[in-house]
Amino acid sequence: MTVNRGHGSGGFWWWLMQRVTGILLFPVLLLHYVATHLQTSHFVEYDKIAARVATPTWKFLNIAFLTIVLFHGLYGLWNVLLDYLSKKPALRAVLFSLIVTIGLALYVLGLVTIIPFSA
Amino acid sequence: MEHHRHDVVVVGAGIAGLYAAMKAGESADVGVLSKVYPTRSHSGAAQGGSAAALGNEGEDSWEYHLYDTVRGGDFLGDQDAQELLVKEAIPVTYEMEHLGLPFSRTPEGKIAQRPFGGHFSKFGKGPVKRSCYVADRSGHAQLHLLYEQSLKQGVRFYNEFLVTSLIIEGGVCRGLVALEIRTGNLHAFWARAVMLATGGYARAWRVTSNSHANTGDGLPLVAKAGVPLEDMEFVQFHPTGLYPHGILVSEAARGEGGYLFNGEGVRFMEKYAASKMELAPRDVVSRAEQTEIDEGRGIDGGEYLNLDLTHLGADAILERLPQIHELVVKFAAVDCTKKPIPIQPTAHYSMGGIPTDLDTRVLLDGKKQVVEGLYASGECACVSNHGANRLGTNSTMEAAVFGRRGGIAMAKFVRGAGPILPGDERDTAAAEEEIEALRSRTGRESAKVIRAELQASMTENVGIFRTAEKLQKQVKFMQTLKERFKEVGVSDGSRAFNTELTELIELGGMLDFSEIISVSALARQESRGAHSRKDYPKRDDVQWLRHTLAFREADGSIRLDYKPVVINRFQPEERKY
Amino acid sequence: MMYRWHPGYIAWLLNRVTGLAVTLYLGVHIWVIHHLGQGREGFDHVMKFIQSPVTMVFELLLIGAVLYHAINGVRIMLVEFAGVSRHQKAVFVGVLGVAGALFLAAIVVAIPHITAH
Amino acid sequence: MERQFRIYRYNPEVSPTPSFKTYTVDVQPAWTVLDALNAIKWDQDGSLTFRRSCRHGICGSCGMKINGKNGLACEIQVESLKGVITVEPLHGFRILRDLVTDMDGFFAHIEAVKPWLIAGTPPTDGERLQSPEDRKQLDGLYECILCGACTSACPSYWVNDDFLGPAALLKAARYVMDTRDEGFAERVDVLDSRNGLWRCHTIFNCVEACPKSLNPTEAIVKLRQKLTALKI
Ligand SMILES: Cc1cc2nc3c(=O)[nH]c(=O)nc-3n(C[C@H](O)[C@H](O)[C@H](O)COP(=O)(O)OP(=O)(O)OC[C@H]3O[C@@H](n4cnc5c(N)ncnc54)[C@H](O)[C@@H]3O)c2cc1C
Ligand code: HEM
Ligand code: SF4
Ligand code: F3S
Ligand code: FES
Repeated sequence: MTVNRGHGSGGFWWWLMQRVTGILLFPVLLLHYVATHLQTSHFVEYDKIAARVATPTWKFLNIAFLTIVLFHGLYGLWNVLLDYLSKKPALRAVLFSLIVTIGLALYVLGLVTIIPFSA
Repeated sequence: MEHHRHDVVVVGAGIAGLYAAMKAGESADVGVLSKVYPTRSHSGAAQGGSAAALGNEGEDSWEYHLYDTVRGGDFLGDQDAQELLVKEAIPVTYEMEHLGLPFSRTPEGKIAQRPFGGHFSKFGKGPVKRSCYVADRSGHAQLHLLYEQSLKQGVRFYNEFLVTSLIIEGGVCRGLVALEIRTGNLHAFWARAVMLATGGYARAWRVTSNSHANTGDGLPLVAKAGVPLEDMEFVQFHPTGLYPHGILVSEAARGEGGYLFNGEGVRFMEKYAASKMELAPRDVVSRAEQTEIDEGRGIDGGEYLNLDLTHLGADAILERLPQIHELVVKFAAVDCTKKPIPIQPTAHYSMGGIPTDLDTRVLLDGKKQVVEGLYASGECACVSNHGANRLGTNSTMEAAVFGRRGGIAMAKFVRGAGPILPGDERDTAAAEEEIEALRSRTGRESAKVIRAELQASMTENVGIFRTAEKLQKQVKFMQTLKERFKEVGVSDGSRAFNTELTELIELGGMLDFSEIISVSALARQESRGAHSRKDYPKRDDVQWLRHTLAFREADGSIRLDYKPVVINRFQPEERKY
Repeated sequence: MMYRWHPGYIAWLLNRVTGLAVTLYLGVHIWVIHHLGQGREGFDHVMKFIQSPVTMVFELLLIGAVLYHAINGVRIMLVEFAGVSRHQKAVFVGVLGVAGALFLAAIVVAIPHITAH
Repeated sequence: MERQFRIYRYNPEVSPTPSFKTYTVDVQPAWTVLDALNAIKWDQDGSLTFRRSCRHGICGSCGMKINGKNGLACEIQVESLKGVITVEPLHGFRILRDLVTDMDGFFAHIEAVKPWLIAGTPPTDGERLQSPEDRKQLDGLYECILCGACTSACPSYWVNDDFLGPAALLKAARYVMDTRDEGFAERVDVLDSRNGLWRCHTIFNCVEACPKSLNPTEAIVKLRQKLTALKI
């Protein structure tokens, strides 16, 4: 009986990064919520957030947030899929590319929103 | 039929079989067949440990160990084999430690040792700690270790294969036929060396400490080939079977200081073995118990006595006897830190078996002539380490020492022997026919009823105390049972996992060797070790200081022969504890 | 397939569901916020569309999900690094307690936002 | 006392679909579920198939699902169960017949973690020393009887039987935590692989299921900590 060990794919660093990003998400998420939802009145409107988002500090924070949360969420998704894909290497490859593509697309979308933004 | 070839084929994956496989596997191609997954073998139930005179906890030497073994066996053991056992026990224990056995440890980090019944220092004079243990899961730990080591050696396992016959032609063992339980198909195995390590047979009794698998399958296989069975009348009854299941409460409970009480609240061992008390050898304690029970001094006049540990304190019990504690809670709903454990004697160990020489080669005439390529070790074999009564912790050690010796001997033998003689369907036709005939039986007798009657009658007539009258009755009754066995039908028509069929094969074997046990016991007109005749209460060294050899003749009858005991160190003396 | 309901299993199921739900939201969220780049008009148009009481309630649930997932994430790490695996059931009760309390607080904060619509 | 047993029956030679069959058994005091199964097999239905050997909870043969909980049939007192007693094979493994499952994959996974001591040359004149405290590290690990109850209960294993599973990982810990062992680096390859440690999501079903009260999750977590220490 041979054992499918899924050689060469490691997993340690990914697992660790999932923990690290999870911890980092704590302050970042808190800041994000407080700033967007508690500091503003009832409606989220362009005027209320645009001024803040345009500052360099917030640009940096938002990029960090984007990076961390995308990694954490999409790696989480991939980790869920891995549970089901041990015997389907082809599908695994396809889905991996798909997740990476979606991740990159969302990352770029986020970056082009954040970086050039001026109020 | 599928055919397989290996240099060495081992039947049985207990401590004996696996030690042999692991050792032979160092240089030979080895296959192991077992009717249960290796780690399900009965060796895993051994709790108390294995004896070796390491002297880690007080003075000890192999000479003391030898003396105890000789005397414990009531001088019927072959002293050359016994000497090998006690000497090699020491390096074998270290070898198991080196392989990774998780021994319990002394404060200095050495292998911990505990006292056990029948083991003493200074030639029977002082106490000793000799049993090397892994808490009270010693056999479990050894069994898993040896299985894992065999995997490491690349041994090939055939799990859930039931061996149904050996192929022996012209005094040479060429291979065997086995039923693959999972599919119901028969397989032929061809080898240069075959080892039987099929374990004990106490399942032939009603109250037993043995697993369901301990049906002594190896014995009828060799008896059929004309090999005698040695000293079969010597069956050990362990003093502390949990009432009413018979499940074993390890002797470690007494080794750690447990007391036995009768229904009158008396530590009755005072009467039977005043100096060693609860730590006298098993035959002595079991007889004492049975006498107490027979004379109406059981607890509430019943069939059991009390084993009391409470004075040891809860901490010590939980630390050193955790499994016993758990077992007693689960099977008797008793918390042994607070209340005594109800116990009774239970059929436990078979001293006799397949006669072998010191290299575990099976002896065709029981004396000198070997069956080429056939080996046996562990509880199914009889190099006569235990004589008339085995000391606790000597049997797992025997399985290890002689399994190991056998493994080494086989590896050496196959290097020198010619090629594996390939066989074909002609060689296996008889074996196949036999199984197919069993499979398609339609009789109306019930296997369960026959098994139950066998177990009840063996307990009644071939139990702790025996008489000519009872034994004669049993010999007769065996004929009836064997006749009725022919009328047992198989209701399950499926091939895969037909356990009705496998149980039937096992039952046939049990009837076979039970008859041999009864005949051997009837003939031996003396009391020695575990064989206790009410009509011959004394040991008789003039007549009976010799081994029984029981041959199954071609016509089905049993012929008895005898051979002398090897006595080269300790002359027989009175056995008192 | 199912084994038995018990804290560890429930914790994992909820963790997985909330994690995936929030990830799904994240994708949508990035796309929505991307409208910031289209200036006031585009952004407020989208926001109007999104900020109905129904979506607000939905967002509240989302906060609950994030809260559970985050606090349970701490539980997972306590199990993995602080050796609390023998007390995981108690820790799970703690997670529900803390997450529940924070969620209540979030609801209190959110109600005026929702009713304002 | 009469008790009813509702037992999972499956025999591909007879019918491709499994079914349940109910038997009434006159249960004697102190009987375990295994005693009742034996009684059914011997008195009512010789075709009922299950594994058993030691009959006192040490060999791991009789792992099955009894009233929805994994356990050893030979250890569970019938008296402790309520109502009709449902007996099923362990989930997650291929069922061969009735209560008998295919354990080959399970054992192959045990083998995959290199369950043997990997260490340098031992002393020639005696044992390696190991302090009682160091030896204690192995408590809760070496007792595993390989019954499969834990792996059978693991949701991660249900969807992926390539996952090593809690029993094999516990076995790995048995050697990794041994102070005499020097083979951790050799085992990293299999532990830190796609179907190794990372397929465990600390669900604790294994702990719930283990009839020997072992804690595979704790073992897994210890392996992760070891690996973390090694890598960082
Ligand atoms: C409850 C209990 C506690 C004990 N405690 C101790 C102790 O503390 N110390 C001590 O020294 N001794 C103890 N003993 C005795 C000791 O455990 C046994 O004598 C010893 O383990 C026997 O080992 P073995 O390898 O010969 O056989 P086993 O371990 O019984 O193995 C037999 C093997 O043969 C296989 N087999 C049998 N028939 C067939 C067949 N037809 N085809 C294929 N395979 C077959 C089985 O599958 C199994 O693998 C105890 C015994 C019992 C019952
Ligand atoms: C403080 C915040 C967070 C912490 C502490 C945290 C922690 C964790 C941890 C430890 C895991 C691993 C679970 C496991 O291995 O079983 C995990 C998984 C996951 N997380 Fe988070 N997380 C946080 C926020 C988020 C956010 C914001 C998202 C969504 C974008 C998210 C999405 C996921 C997903 C999809 C998984 C995989 C779920 C699974 O494997 O079952 N997490 N999280
Ligand atoms: S860890 Fe427990 S449940 Fe799992 S195989 Fe070992 S004894 Fe059985
Ligand atoms: S149930 Fe499975 S997921 Fe992990 S904690 Fe146990 S192995
Ligand atoms: S029969 Fe051995 S564990 Fe149940």
